[in-house]
Amino acid sequence: MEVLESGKGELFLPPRMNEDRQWMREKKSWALEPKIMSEHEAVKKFIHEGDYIGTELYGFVRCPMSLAREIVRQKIGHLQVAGQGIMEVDVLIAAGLVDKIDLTYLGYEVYGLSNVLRRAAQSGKLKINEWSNAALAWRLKAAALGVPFLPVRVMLGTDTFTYSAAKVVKCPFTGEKVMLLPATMLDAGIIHVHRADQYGNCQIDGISGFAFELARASRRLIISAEEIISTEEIRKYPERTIIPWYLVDAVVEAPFGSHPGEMPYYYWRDEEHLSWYVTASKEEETTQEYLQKWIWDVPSHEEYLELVGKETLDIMKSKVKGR
Amino acid sequence: MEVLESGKGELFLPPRMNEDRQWMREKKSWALEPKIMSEHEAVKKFIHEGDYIGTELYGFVRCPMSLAREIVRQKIGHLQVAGQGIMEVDVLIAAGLVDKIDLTYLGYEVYGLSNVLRRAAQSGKLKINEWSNAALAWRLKAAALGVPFLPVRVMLGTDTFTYSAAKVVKCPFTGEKVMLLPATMLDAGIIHVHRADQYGNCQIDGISGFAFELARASRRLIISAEEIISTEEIRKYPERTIIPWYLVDAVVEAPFGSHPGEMPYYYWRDEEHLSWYVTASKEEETTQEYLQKWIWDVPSHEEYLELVGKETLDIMKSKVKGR
Amino acid sequence: MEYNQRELLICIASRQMEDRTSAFIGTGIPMLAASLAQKIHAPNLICVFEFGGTGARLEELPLGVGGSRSFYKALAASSICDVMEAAQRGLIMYGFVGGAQIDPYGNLNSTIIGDHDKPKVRFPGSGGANDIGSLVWRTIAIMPHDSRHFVEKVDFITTPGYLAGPGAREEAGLPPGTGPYRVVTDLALLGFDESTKRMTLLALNPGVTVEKVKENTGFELIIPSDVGQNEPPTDQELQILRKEIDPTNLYI
Amino acid sequence: MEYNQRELLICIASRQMEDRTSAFIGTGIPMLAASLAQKIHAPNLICVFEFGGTGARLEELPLGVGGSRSFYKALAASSICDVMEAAQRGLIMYGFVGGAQIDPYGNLNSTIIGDHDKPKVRFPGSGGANDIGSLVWRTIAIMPHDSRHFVEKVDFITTPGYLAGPGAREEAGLPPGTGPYRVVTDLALLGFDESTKRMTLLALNPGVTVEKVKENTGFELIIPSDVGQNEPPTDQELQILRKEIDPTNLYI
Repeated sequence: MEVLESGKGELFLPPRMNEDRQWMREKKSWALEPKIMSEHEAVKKFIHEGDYIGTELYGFVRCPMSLAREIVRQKIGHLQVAGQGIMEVDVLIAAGLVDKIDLTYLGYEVYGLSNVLRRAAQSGKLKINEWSNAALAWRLKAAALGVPFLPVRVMLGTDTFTYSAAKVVKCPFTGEKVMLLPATMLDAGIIHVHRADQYGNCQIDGISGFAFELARASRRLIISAEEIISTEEIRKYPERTIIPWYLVDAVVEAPFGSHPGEMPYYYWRDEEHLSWYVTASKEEETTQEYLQKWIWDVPSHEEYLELVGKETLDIMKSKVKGR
Repeated sequence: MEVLESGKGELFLPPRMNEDRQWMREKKSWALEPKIMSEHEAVKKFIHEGDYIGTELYGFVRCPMSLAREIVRQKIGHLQVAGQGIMEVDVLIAAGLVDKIDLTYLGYEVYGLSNVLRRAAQSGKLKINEWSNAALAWRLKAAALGVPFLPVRVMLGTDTFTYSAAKVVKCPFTGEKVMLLPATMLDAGIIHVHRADQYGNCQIDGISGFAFELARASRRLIISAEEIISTEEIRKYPERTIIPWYLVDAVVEAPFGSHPGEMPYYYWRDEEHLSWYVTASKEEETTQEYLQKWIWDVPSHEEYLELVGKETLDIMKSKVKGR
Repeated sequence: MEYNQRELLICIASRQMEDRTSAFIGTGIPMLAASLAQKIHAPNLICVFEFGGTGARLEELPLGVGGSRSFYKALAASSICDVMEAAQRGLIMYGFVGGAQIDPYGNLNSTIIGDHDKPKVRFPGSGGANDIGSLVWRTIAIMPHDSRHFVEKVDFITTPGYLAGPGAREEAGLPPGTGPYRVVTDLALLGFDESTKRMTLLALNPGVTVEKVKENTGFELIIPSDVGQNEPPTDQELQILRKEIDPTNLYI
Repeated sequence: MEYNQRELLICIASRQMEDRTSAFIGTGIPMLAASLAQKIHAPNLICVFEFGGTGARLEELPLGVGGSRSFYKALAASSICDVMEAAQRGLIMYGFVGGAQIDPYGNLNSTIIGDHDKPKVRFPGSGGANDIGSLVWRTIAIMPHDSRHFVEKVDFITTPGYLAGPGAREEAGLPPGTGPYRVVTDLALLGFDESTKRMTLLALNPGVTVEKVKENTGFELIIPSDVGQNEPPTDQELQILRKEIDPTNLYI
């Protein structure tokens, strides 16, 4: 099973299974201890300059926006990011905090391209490796499995592969070419969920995106949750625990944590706010004005929500569809 | 990434990704069409002589025992089996229907060893490859991913590996040895669930064992369910659909389908019946008497339940614990 | 009935899909096309969204591939890995792709123009496009038709078409039997020649000439002798599209 | 208080486990040992069952590793892959193993005696044992102590101990830092010598002599100068075991 071809991208974060195992042994506790803290404390403690981080799901949907804003607020720089993103990765780049990105897609969906990415990439300042959506999710899955790589059948034959850090080998069972994706065990992951208990047992309603994989592919894991629920409720439906407590380092209570994005079954997205951001992001100056007004001038998520206004939030709640 | 070592077991079912893809394209329909049928019809249609089959979970717990009995009833022979099993695989071997087995564990847990396996193995008639529990589940997972193998860190250095069909290679990213497990895309899988709709959308309560993987690693899939529920109920909780309809070929309504095993939250296991089986299985003759009485002399699952008796079943129901 | 170009694109795209199959759906035109197909000729065409929504009731148009509408009253709401793995197993028949450039073999660029490390123009990147182009049986590209988009050689192959031509996908390790199926544009419907794998004109949109298509294609297109004509949207198509699928004119 | 051999085994096994960690639990003695540890010195020791149950309330003893009691009011009820992958990532500290044979390096046989393809005796096979022996940080073997079970060379290495000795696990590709930790028997508590990785006598059960252990071990055991004594079960241990953990005498 010789390596036939290697992508020429630098592997920002090589698989390091044995070091990761050691980390899990030393740093993760199975004790049932309360982990609730403010987003300020959680980010300060668990996200460090130069970290390789990942966020889930994406800027418009069940996204840890309040945590992403807190990273911007604390200006934690030289980050490397696993980037399937919309607004959450966009604000990090806009604030000048990202050096390298394992990118699959950064854009605003129906609103078009990301001008923030465009400026950063075209200036040559942002180092970019290319991947597909599934490839990034599968790289996290490999880490979640505790193995150095996962064989897949995408990216083959394309420049997306050439500018990645994947490898093509011949399968020793079938003789066919397969793509090997290196595992990505993040330094830190941030995930927003519907409900968590004080220890970090998490429930998600609707699609789970890549929360399962990202939680298991993070050395440090910060959870923000719309609601904190009792552990008795968790124990009643143990099959609903998609992220168990022993993976979690911090739990932040963050109602409307996905704003201006939506939270399925809880609230609808704030189109008006999104269009402000999309418009602002067109120019560097107005982008910085947006960051100033909505992040740097607002010391916490609670005050951010005050700035958004209860009336707006109530409308978002009223617009959401049930089951 | 050269192959450093190969297990000397014959690969009973080599990965055949492209043929499997073709099968999925031609034989699987996304149409919402009713698939409810009797276990007789389902097994007749979808399990064939010589098939490589798999069952989930295992003989004492949420196991498709009614379907396993139906295979015995129809005497579908020369089977190859992915064997993590207790009573469900035991009865197939006892009935002389199994030629080859990818085995991880066959025993009766607290009741001790399987005398059925012992007789079959010691006679040299049953061809056995060795695997670990996780390895068999991961082989199904590889198939579920649609890839020819999965790298793992078990079985290394042992005779379990020597008598398997796995391969050891050097990881091209870390330089370390990893075990490659070949994917197992079954000819047919059988799974027992708590609830399914008429199209085959399935819900499971509690642990899901390896149902997710086995469902996705089966060319043909028969579901038996304690209850048939409406599709509206499925649509209300779409995150609970662990097996979606397009994977399913047949849905069999089978209350107490796991008997004499338990069904979490629904009914407790029938210890008395289990001890009859364990005792009977000690000798070849009494084993055959058991099969005669409880399978061949009983034309259907309904009549099997009648033979067990409503009183016994009610006791099993009353003994189960809630959430 | 009168119609606009977008409605025409949607109708033509929708006619390409068969019943009892599945389609990977992105937001916008593909979703409207799939909805229309469901209501006209393919009631059992199932929409799959890449973050896990499968078989949703698309009563309101999803605004994103992971939004709540993509799994509203769905039959399953799973995960990106689950649906991508279903595609990898060969279960997804159709997928929609697009980009800034397409070449004669249906290769698509949605990554960069110019040098990768300091590009002239940066686009969003692959997203799910490379996965769809690699794994589904038939991709349908929806493109504006001009020589800036239809080029001899793309700056960057984000999503595989037939790569360098016949046999190239298989040689690269991509699953056999997959590849570009149709290209739907504002001028025409295009397919791919069985033996050369090069783009072929299949049918002209109403009022469009072969000459106009050629002028707006930056490479040599195969023009068969029997070029067809795309029927304009029928009244039934337009009515369903306007009244049932996009009554608030979000996309049309 | 009086006690039987099984109670002694359970108590000694339970004392080996630390708090705030996790243990892969099989039915029988390991489960009782873990329950006892939870109630005495390790309240935050979490039981993980290989089919997905994690952190259950073990009010009634599970009869199997996938049964409903293994996830009764659990914190999570996932799947075999999920928990095995947690172990592969290094999250599970302890795991219990057993078998028909054990050798000086802690290698275990639970597969066959004789020739593999036509064995003299067939046992159940690996089950989760190989996974546990490969992936958890510390395995604890529970064995009957006699020269039929303690052999110079096992007929078949089902579950890896230290294989051929120092460095052999790492050379085979198994995760560094893992391996056999303790062997609990009806005669003694055994460990493994740091440098040779061979089995070492750590402590004698009440009333057992070094000579008796040697006689019942089919290979040369390292006997250090400071062999300890296992304390008999305390009254507290026995009371909790009998009244709270196994009040119906299912296992003890």
